[in-house]
Amino acid sequence: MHKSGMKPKLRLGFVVFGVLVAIEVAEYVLGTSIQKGVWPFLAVLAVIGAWPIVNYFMHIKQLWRPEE
Amino acid sequence: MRKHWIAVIALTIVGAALLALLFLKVPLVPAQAAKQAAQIDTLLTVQLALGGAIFALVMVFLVYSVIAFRRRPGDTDDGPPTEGNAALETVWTIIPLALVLSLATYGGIVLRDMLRPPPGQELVVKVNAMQFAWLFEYPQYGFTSPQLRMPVDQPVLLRLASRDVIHSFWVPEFRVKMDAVPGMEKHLRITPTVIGNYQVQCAELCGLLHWAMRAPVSVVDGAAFQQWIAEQRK
Amino acid sequence: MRTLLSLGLLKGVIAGLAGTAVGMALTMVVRSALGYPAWQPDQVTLAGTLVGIPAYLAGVGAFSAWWGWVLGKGIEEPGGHHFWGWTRYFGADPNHKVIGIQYMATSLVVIAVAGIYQLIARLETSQPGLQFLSPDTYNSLMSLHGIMMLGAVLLGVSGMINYLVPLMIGARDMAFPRLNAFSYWITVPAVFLLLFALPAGGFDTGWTGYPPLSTKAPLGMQLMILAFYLVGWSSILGGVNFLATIMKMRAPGMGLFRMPIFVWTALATAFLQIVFTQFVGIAFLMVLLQRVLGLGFFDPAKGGNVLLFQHLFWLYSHPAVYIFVLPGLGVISEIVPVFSRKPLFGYRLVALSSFGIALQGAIVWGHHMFTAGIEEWLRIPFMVTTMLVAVPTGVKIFSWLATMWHGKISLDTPMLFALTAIAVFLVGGLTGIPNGIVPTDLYIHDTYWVVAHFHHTLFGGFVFPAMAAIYFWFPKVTGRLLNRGLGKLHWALMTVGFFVTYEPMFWLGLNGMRRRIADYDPALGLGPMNTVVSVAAYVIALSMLVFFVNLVASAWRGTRAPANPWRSRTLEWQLSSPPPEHNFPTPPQVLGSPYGFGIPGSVHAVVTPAGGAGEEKGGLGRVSSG
Amino acid sequence: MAAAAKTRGEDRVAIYRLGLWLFMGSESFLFLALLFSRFYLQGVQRPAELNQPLGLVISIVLLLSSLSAYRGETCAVYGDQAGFRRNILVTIGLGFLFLVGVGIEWSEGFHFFPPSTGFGTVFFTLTGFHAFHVLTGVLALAAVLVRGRKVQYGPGSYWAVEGAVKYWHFVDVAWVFIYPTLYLVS
Repeated sequence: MHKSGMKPKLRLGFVVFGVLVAIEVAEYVLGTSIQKGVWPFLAVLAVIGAWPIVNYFMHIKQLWRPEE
Repeated sequence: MRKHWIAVIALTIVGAALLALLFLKVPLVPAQAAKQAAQIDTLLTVQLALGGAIFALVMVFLVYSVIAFRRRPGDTDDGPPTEGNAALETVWTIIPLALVLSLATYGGIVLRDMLRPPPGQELVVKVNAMQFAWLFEYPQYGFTSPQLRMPVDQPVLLRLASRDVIHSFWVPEFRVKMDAVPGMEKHLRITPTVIGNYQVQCAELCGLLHWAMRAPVSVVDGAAFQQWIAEQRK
Repeated sequence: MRTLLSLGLLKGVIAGLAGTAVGMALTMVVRSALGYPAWQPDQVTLAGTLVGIPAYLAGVGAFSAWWGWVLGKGIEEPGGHHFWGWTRYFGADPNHKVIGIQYMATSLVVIAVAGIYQLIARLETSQPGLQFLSPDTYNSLMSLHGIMMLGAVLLGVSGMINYLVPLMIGARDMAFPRLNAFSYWITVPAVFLLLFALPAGGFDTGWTGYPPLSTKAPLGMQLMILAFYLVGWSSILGGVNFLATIMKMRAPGMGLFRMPIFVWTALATAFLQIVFTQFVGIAFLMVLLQRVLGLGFFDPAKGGNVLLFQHLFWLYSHPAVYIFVLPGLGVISEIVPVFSRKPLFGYRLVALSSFGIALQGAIVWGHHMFTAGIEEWLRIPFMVTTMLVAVPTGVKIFSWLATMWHGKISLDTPMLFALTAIAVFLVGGLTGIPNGIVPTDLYIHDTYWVVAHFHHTLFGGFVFPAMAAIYFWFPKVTGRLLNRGLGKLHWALMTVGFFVTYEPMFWLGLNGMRRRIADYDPALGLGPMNTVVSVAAYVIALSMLVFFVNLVASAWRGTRAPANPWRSRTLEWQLSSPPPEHNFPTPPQVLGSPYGFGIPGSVHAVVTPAGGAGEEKGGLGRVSSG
Repeated sequence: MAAAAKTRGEDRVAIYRLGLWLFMGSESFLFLALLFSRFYLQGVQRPAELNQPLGLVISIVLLLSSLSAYRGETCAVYGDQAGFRRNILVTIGLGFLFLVGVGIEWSEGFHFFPPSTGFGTVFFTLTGFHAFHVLTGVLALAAVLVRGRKVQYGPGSYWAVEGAVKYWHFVDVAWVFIYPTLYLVS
């Protein structure tokens, strides 16, 4: 493995982080501004927020594609 | 090899019949004293008969195989290599499924009957359970009694509450039971049908003297009940 | 003396006691410094345990390899030390066969203690009236009997899976050998805590520990909760280990549908352990937090709800029944084909039925709460899902019958126990129907009917199969045969004792005998039948005594066992008895079904015989002398 | 051990990975049980006294720590020891920062919704369990950091880092669900 492969991976980390923060802030705005019936939206957002972590940070695909 | 099948089927029928006879003749349950008890006993009998038949089937197969297909001394060969039979396996998947689903349907119908509020006025009794005693409050008449007294053939709604831990209201002759849960009110419907004296016992372990948490229950005729009410309200 | 001091167990107990003392002292100092009275039993013992258990684990040596790993030292290969004394069984040894025996031995000890508790309590109920036990002693004995037996069953299940699964799939060891040792050794303090629970005041809640009663029970409750937590922890880690082992360590050619059924049931068991144990852990932890810190989970005055506990508790404890019985059903599936000399009938369906049971078990917990006041409409779906379990269990039972049909059946002791297990489990299943149908459950819930029902499922699903398993695999484990006559005596006594103990209980339950009562009204007329039950319970105890005598005597002086005394086909029997330290020197090649009896040319696996000159015998730690 | 594994064709790292995922899967049921309890006991009620800005800040701190953990792992994969060490140290620091944030919230919580009230019971238990997991994650990261002083991580030998970092991400995922459940539903 050559070190040149490292740079794009590090950059990917920033992108994922940016998406996560955006989702979290969206949740915050929703949760603090709407008083009623907001929980279904929050549930959907939480799942959408968990997915990038599981996929890009935790590499769940390695379980069935070990070569990655 | 048809003789094995004939023998087994005959023995199963005999065994199932004997078990059914046993369940019918031996006094399995205490006296019935409520409308709900009759329905439950019928349901239980159906389940026992069915269970008995299945038990007979399996045990006859098992014991018969052990006797008829025992290994003779010195025989070290293996048996016939039957690995399965798709049709047979499907049958013994489908038939139990059908049986239990019809039992569940039957049970659901009985349950619906038991839960349905009866026509006409119900006698309401608020049952207060506490470690280790029962108190029965009659809100329609405004008094509280340490014993439960009900007129015969009158639908009763018990409103169960607990002051401390979980208790459970059970009179074996009425069959049904329901927990008294702290912080909630639970309902139980009983229509006593036989005049007599019974006992309510706590059925949910509630601590040190759980076993002794009993209270008298009596079912009386309407006139005697009115008289008792009058006495209590004095 | 030096050998004794080198025992991990002894070092662990000393370190654990010291740690407990330190933890308790520290809490008392802090409490008095904050101006509270120094002694508050719940908080002080909790802190003592929290310090004591890590200290004990360090003393046993469960951490040393991991600590060395953190420091970057090379670690000894699991089981690499060739050391064969009996002391091996009293320390943190990573070999799965050692751990399997450790689990099983612990399980038998706990079963004996818990059995004695109930024998005492049973004497009390053999006649109406309070004879010689105070109600609180009765409640404690009865409650401890329940929880200790369930702990023992969990240990026994782990023991069987640990010993057998790596051998059956042709693996060298478990996937995580050191984690495996850790999982075993955290159960030992649980056993000690349970033993201390009685002197610490016991508890009067039954094994279910329903709040709010359990939030007010004596200190014994707290020790029971901690013990349960440790066993649960062990169970989760064990489940992770079993699943990883079965998924990743199978020998070449061992496809999923070439695994022995016992491995299938172990897989389903591991799945249940991993998914559901957390729920009961958190339920008991909530009770603990309410006891120690005054949180309000189950206090309606503080916004709590007592039914929360029952939901979480049964969400585990119903599937837990399948954790207890599935491996037992797997054992029956192993034994019946061998002693019928026929392939297991409908192998695929039997294999999948274990998963059917496991998945179905996840959605039925509400049937324990029909009378507890869950929403009334919820009872109907729970009734239907409960009924469905009849299908996969029926598949298993009918397959065993079809396997025996036209077989060549020999009634050796393992087969006798397996057949009794089928009968007992069948009665357990059939008498569960009235429990699952709501109206009849309203009648029999919390009576002796339920007691009889679940003792049928546990005896039929665990005890009788476990006995069958011990009689079956004892020659493999120790290299010696169990005494056949004593074995049959054990079987006869236990079978008769069992049926005479538990069949009358159904009648007792229907006639007004509630469970968990120290005394009952003589007017109910239940005295004579209760006497019968008590006497028969002692017959079961007697049979266990015969069994223990047989175990010890045969391990010491039994006839030497050949490698494959039952002419079985699964992998473990292709090795020497006892198996070598590392099981298979080279991985076996799996070519076909494990149950191909009578099929011309059918081969399960090709095993390269063990027996390099340096290979030593494993098993009970005796250096082979002949 | 490695040699024995090789002759048997075992992929040890694949086994470790599966084991860790199974463990995390099991732990997720613990959090699921706690989340269920929150709704069972309290519905979707929340007190007005929750410190909303603080909640958002500690959430972002935890996300940031996941980023640095990811960077640390990537560096270890490519054998960049210095980058690995720096990023893991940052992660540990952020982990502590998160714990400090929870501590502040706790001290306010003791005032407004103490643990003996309905919401307090749920709040302190959930955050407490999560904080405990953060603490164990910090310990795991510290362990691989200490081990890194003796052992060179690099291509093919980075499982230790991968495992600890995975666990750290798992703790983060748990918070992604806990945060809206405690702070935002209404």
